[in-house]
Amino acid sequence: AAQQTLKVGSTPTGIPFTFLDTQTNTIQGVMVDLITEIGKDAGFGVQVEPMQFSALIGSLTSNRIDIIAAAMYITEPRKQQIDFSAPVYTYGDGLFVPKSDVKEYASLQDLKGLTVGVQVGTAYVEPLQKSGLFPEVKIYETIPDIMRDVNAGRIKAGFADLPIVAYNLQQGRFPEVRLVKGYKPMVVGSVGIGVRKSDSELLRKIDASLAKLKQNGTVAKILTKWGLQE
Amino acid sequence: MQGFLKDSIEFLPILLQGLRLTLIVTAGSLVLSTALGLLWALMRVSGVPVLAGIAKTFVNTIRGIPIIVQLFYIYFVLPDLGISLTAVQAAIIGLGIAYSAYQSENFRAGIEAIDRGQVEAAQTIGMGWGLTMRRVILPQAFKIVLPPYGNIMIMMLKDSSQASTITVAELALQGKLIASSTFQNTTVFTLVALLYLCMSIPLILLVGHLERRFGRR
Amino acid sequence: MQGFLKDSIEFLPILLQGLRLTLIVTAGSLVLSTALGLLWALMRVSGVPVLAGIAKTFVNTIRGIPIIVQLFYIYFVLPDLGISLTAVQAAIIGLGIAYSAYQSENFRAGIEAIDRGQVEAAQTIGMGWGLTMRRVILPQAFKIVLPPYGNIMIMMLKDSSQASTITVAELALQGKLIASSTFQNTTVFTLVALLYLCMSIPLILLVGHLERRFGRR
Amino acid sequence: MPMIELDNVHKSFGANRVIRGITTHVSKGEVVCIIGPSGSGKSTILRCINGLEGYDSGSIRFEGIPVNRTAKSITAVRTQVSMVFQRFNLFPHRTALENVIEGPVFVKREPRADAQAHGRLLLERVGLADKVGAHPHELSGGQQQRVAIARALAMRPKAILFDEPTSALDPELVGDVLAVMRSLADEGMTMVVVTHEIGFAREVADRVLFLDGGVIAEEGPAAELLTNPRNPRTRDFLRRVLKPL
Amino acid sequence: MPMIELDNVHKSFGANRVIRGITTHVSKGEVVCIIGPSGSGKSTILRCINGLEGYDSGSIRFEGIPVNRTAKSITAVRTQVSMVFQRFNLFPHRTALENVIEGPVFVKREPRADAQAHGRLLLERVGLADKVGAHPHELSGGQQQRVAIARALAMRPKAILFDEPTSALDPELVGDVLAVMRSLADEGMTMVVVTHEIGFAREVADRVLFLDGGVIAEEGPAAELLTNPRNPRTRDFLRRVLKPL
Ligand SMILES: Nc1ncnc2c1ncn2[C@@H]1O[C@H](COP(=O)(O)OP(=O)(O)OP(=O)(O)O)[C@@H](O)[C@H]1O
Ligand SMILES: Nc1ncnc2c1ncn2[C@@H]1O[C@H](COP(=O)(O)OP(=O)(O)OP(=O)(O)O)[C@@H](O)[C@H]1O
Ligand SMILES: [Mg+2]
Ligand SMILES: [Mg+2]
Repeated sequence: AAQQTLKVGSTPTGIPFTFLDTQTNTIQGVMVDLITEIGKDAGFGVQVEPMQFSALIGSLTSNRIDIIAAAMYITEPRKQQIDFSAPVYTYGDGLFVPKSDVKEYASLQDLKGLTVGVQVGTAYVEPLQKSGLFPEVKIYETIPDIMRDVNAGRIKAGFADLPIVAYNLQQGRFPEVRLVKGYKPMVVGSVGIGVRKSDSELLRKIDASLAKLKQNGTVAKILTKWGLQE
Repeated sequence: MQGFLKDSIEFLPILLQGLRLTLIVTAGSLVLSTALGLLWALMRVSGVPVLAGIAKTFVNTIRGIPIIVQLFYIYFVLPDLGISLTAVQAAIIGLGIAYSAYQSENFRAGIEAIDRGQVEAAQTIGMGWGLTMRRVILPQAFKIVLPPYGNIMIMMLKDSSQASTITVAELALQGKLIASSTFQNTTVFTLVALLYLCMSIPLILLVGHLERRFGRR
Repeated sequence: MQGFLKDSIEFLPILLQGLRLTLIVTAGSLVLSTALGLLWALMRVSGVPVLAGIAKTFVNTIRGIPIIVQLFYIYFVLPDLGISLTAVQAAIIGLGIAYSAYQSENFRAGIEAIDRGQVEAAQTIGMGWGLTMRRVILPQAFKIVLPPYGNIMIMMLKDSSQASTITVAELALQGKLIASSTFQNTTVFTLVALLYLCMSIPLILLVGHLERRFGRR
Repeated sequence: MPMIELDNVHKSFGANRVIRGITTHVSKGEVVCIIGPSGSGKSTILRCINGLEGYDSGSIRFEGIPVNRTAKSITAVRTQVSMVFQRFNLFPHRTALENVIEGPVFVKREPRADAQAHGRLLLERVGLADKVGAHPHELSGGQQQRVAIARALAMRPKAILFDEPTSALDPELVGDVLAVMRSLADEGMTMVVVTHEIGFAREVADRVLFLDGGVIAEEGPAAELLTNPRNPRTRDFLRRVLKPL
Repeated sequence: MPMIELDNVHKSFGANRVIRGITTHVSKGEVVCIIGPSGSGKSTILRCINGLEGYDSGSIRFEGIPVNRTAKSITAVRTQVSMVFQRFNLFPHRTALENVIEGPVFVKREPRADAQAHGRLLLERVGLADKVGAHPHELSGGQQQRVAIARALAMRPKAILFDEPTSALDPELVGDVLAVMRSLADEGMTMVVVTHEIGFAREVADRVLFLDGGVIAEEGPAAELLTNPRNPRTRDFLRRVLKPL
């Protein structure tokens, strides 16, 4: 029988999770490798479709895609809309500041009174706004926009997904920005693969395959390939 | 500069893919908005109060809601009512409806600019409303309507970028994808701006030509 | 429905915060675009080829580039050249410049609609170019220009939502924030649409009034 | 039976009572000229006759059919009563011949070839055989007005209404148009002509109406009314128009 | 020295040679009427005199000053040579009085009160004392044209150019405007009048020019040229205008 091909919605939040490889013009990254391996194991092919983060859940619930494989945290409100697989990878927010600022911030309290920036759609917006520590929390569309403004001095610090920030700074982009090593994330979450609530059969298959791949080291191999540790 | 060129060569093929969809969405919604706009305009000038009222209400409502919100409804909310469209279909319909309001105002202005004497001359040779429109008013309104029509085309071309919010992988979305993957925002946005400009320039020249040709008397 | 109401009560205060910035950005860019647009229009009709050429090139370039890209440049790229603006400043300047192109075309159309005889009458009583504009042409063009000016206001109101891309926390951005944290997309977008509609309706009524008042003769 | 009958016609624009009870009739073959000061309602009464305006009370009949601009019968009236306007109102996007055949082809559904043959004949008759393919903007005012007359004739009307057909013309072009109108009158066309050309009225009209303030202030045979007006207002009006200085 | 001198003036619009060598002069206090068929260049030559159009060759002088529309001196010429247009060209957004004082106050910088007093006087003189506060759309054509004449007079000009000042008027309103013009002539105003009112030319003009094809085809004292034209084209033109039918 012809292998079933499922549509996978993803969003290029950035290297290493998912991104557009401009050399090959394909979506690459941890989540793509992972869903491809899962598909191999569970017996379905995948076709990755890029879209804006904010369109992912709507596209899934309106049957335009079958799977979300993106750097999407498993959260309560999201779980009311869709189902998630077991956690794939766990991480939190990273804090970055201009290189000229050598202070070692450990928590939000140390940043009190500064203007900070954060990416729209991430889980970090609400805690920052609710903390009441900052005169202004600026909301950005993309991480590079935040880094530009840290560079330009419009904001004193930025928050974004740690692995993405780490990877990009490691690659030598934005040399004037540094990651604060000692900072403890305010939110730690796990990303998972999302499916429609009505698709419990698919979810079962994905979870089974995911467990198997964790067991046999495939997951670890993928993570290492993209410079992440378990 | 060196880097800009290298990056451009790498990014352009991806952006050009998006350009194809930009053109499809623009062309599709242009056709739809023209047809719908003409319908509203004819209803407005029909002299039938009910029709005029419906058209007016519709046009005003549409004009008051940002396109992005209209697109969202058509793509994400209509499926709840059992109408599920592809992203490109939804973009064409959404932009088409949104712009039909502008088209309608443009057509109406063109129709109303025709001298009353033309209608009267048509009536005295026994023409009814339909014949008067078809043979006398619309052919003349055409010339008046053309220059602003060109401007609407330019606006649509640019506003097609809003289709990116409902997953249409057109130029702007491709640009965003590259930007967030490579962090080369400046390069990407410059390229995107240049590509839009390249598509607009023929249109702008066309409008200028039309204005010289028809605008003055 | 019950849920919608409950959510609305929760979301509205947050959205209203954004509405304040929407109004500030719209008003600011309206003033700027009007001033600049008038400048371009006067350059276009000045009869001095160099001035007319500069204004034309500027207007056409601006018209060809999506607003979102212009905003990006002004906010994110200008600091590289040592000009660092706040987000609201950048939004007002970006939208103001982008819309000055539309304003200019509108003003020019209004000026050119005034009968040549008016200019000649002014000349025969010895008026120079400036006096003719100020005392004879502009006061008359004003009435012609008003109805389309109202339409531009409505468009600006909606396009101020694009300021969200450069961190201005206006209505559309507040909407996105709520939507991405609560996933009540339908409710949020409906509220956002209604709020825009509420702001547009007085403008639409105003335009209708102006058209009745000045549009016809 | 008279061809056109007006019986106590009234018409207001808002509070402005423009026609205040006009009763008259026009027989087949008759040429009636209407004169009167600006605003006296001359155009309005003409426009009521072929239903371009409605009227408030009284009745207007054409060959016994009531003229009612909202009834279906209005098309029949309009194809039989043509109108020529002060400002010509030619269709600017069509040539002279196309202007002339527009009604026959699209309203009366005559075969195009027949309509064209007839149209050429009519253009020749108004002295424009060589302007068949010209667009209105390529024609002088006098030529445009003659095309407009040909367009009216193409409907093979039983009567033609003229609303100041020469007022918008350069003085030296007036003669050509008046000559065409006179030849129509000579051939027995029923005509109602609003005009300030007193000379034309005197020579061509069977009857003249002097309108003032929406009523017929004086009415009579052309020679008599124009030479010896009885009403002082008619006299004053004629003096002003004939001897402006 | 004549007030206005034209010496071999030529003017083309593109390939259309509209004025082909016109030489004449107008003395202080003289009234010159220009007649001629449509398109003969009557308006163009008038517009050249106060610099609304440029000319290609030859010279035009006003009191010895060359008329050059691109030179600064043109303002001085224009404040001394007023013009009255066929279509009135009143400023529609201003009242009659405001139209009249616009030039004195904003160009000549007279105190507003003085200009107003003078303006009222002028409006009274053209018979519109009761229309001081009316806007142009509230006035009849004849009244508008009289306001336009008052506006021209308000500049205290040395000469006034009239371009068919009564052609756009209803026939019964022509007389009032001509009467005002005659009274100006009687008081010694220098006037150049393009007109089709042959009666006015005959009674008021000192001299008449017949323009045809951009040249002066005939020129002479009014009584003589209008009664016994020597040029057959003048004769033909006069016949068409005076006896249209
Ligand atoms: N469509 C209209 N709406 C309102 N008032 C009108 C309309 N048409 C004409 N009138 C008014 O009706 C009156 C008579 O107008 P009408 O055009 O019949 O006069 P007229 O005798 O033809 O004058 P003229 O010689 O200036 O053409 C005028 O006071 C005019 O203002
Ligand atoms: N601005 C212009 N551009 C091009 N051609 C023009 C312009 N003004 C006038 N003409 C042409 O110049 C010629 C003479 O025009 P002008 O207006 O001087 O004639 P006129 O004698 O005043 O005629 P009329 O009695 O119709 O007013 C005409 O052929 C006209 O088409
Ligand atoms: Mg009339
Ligand atoms: Mg002229």
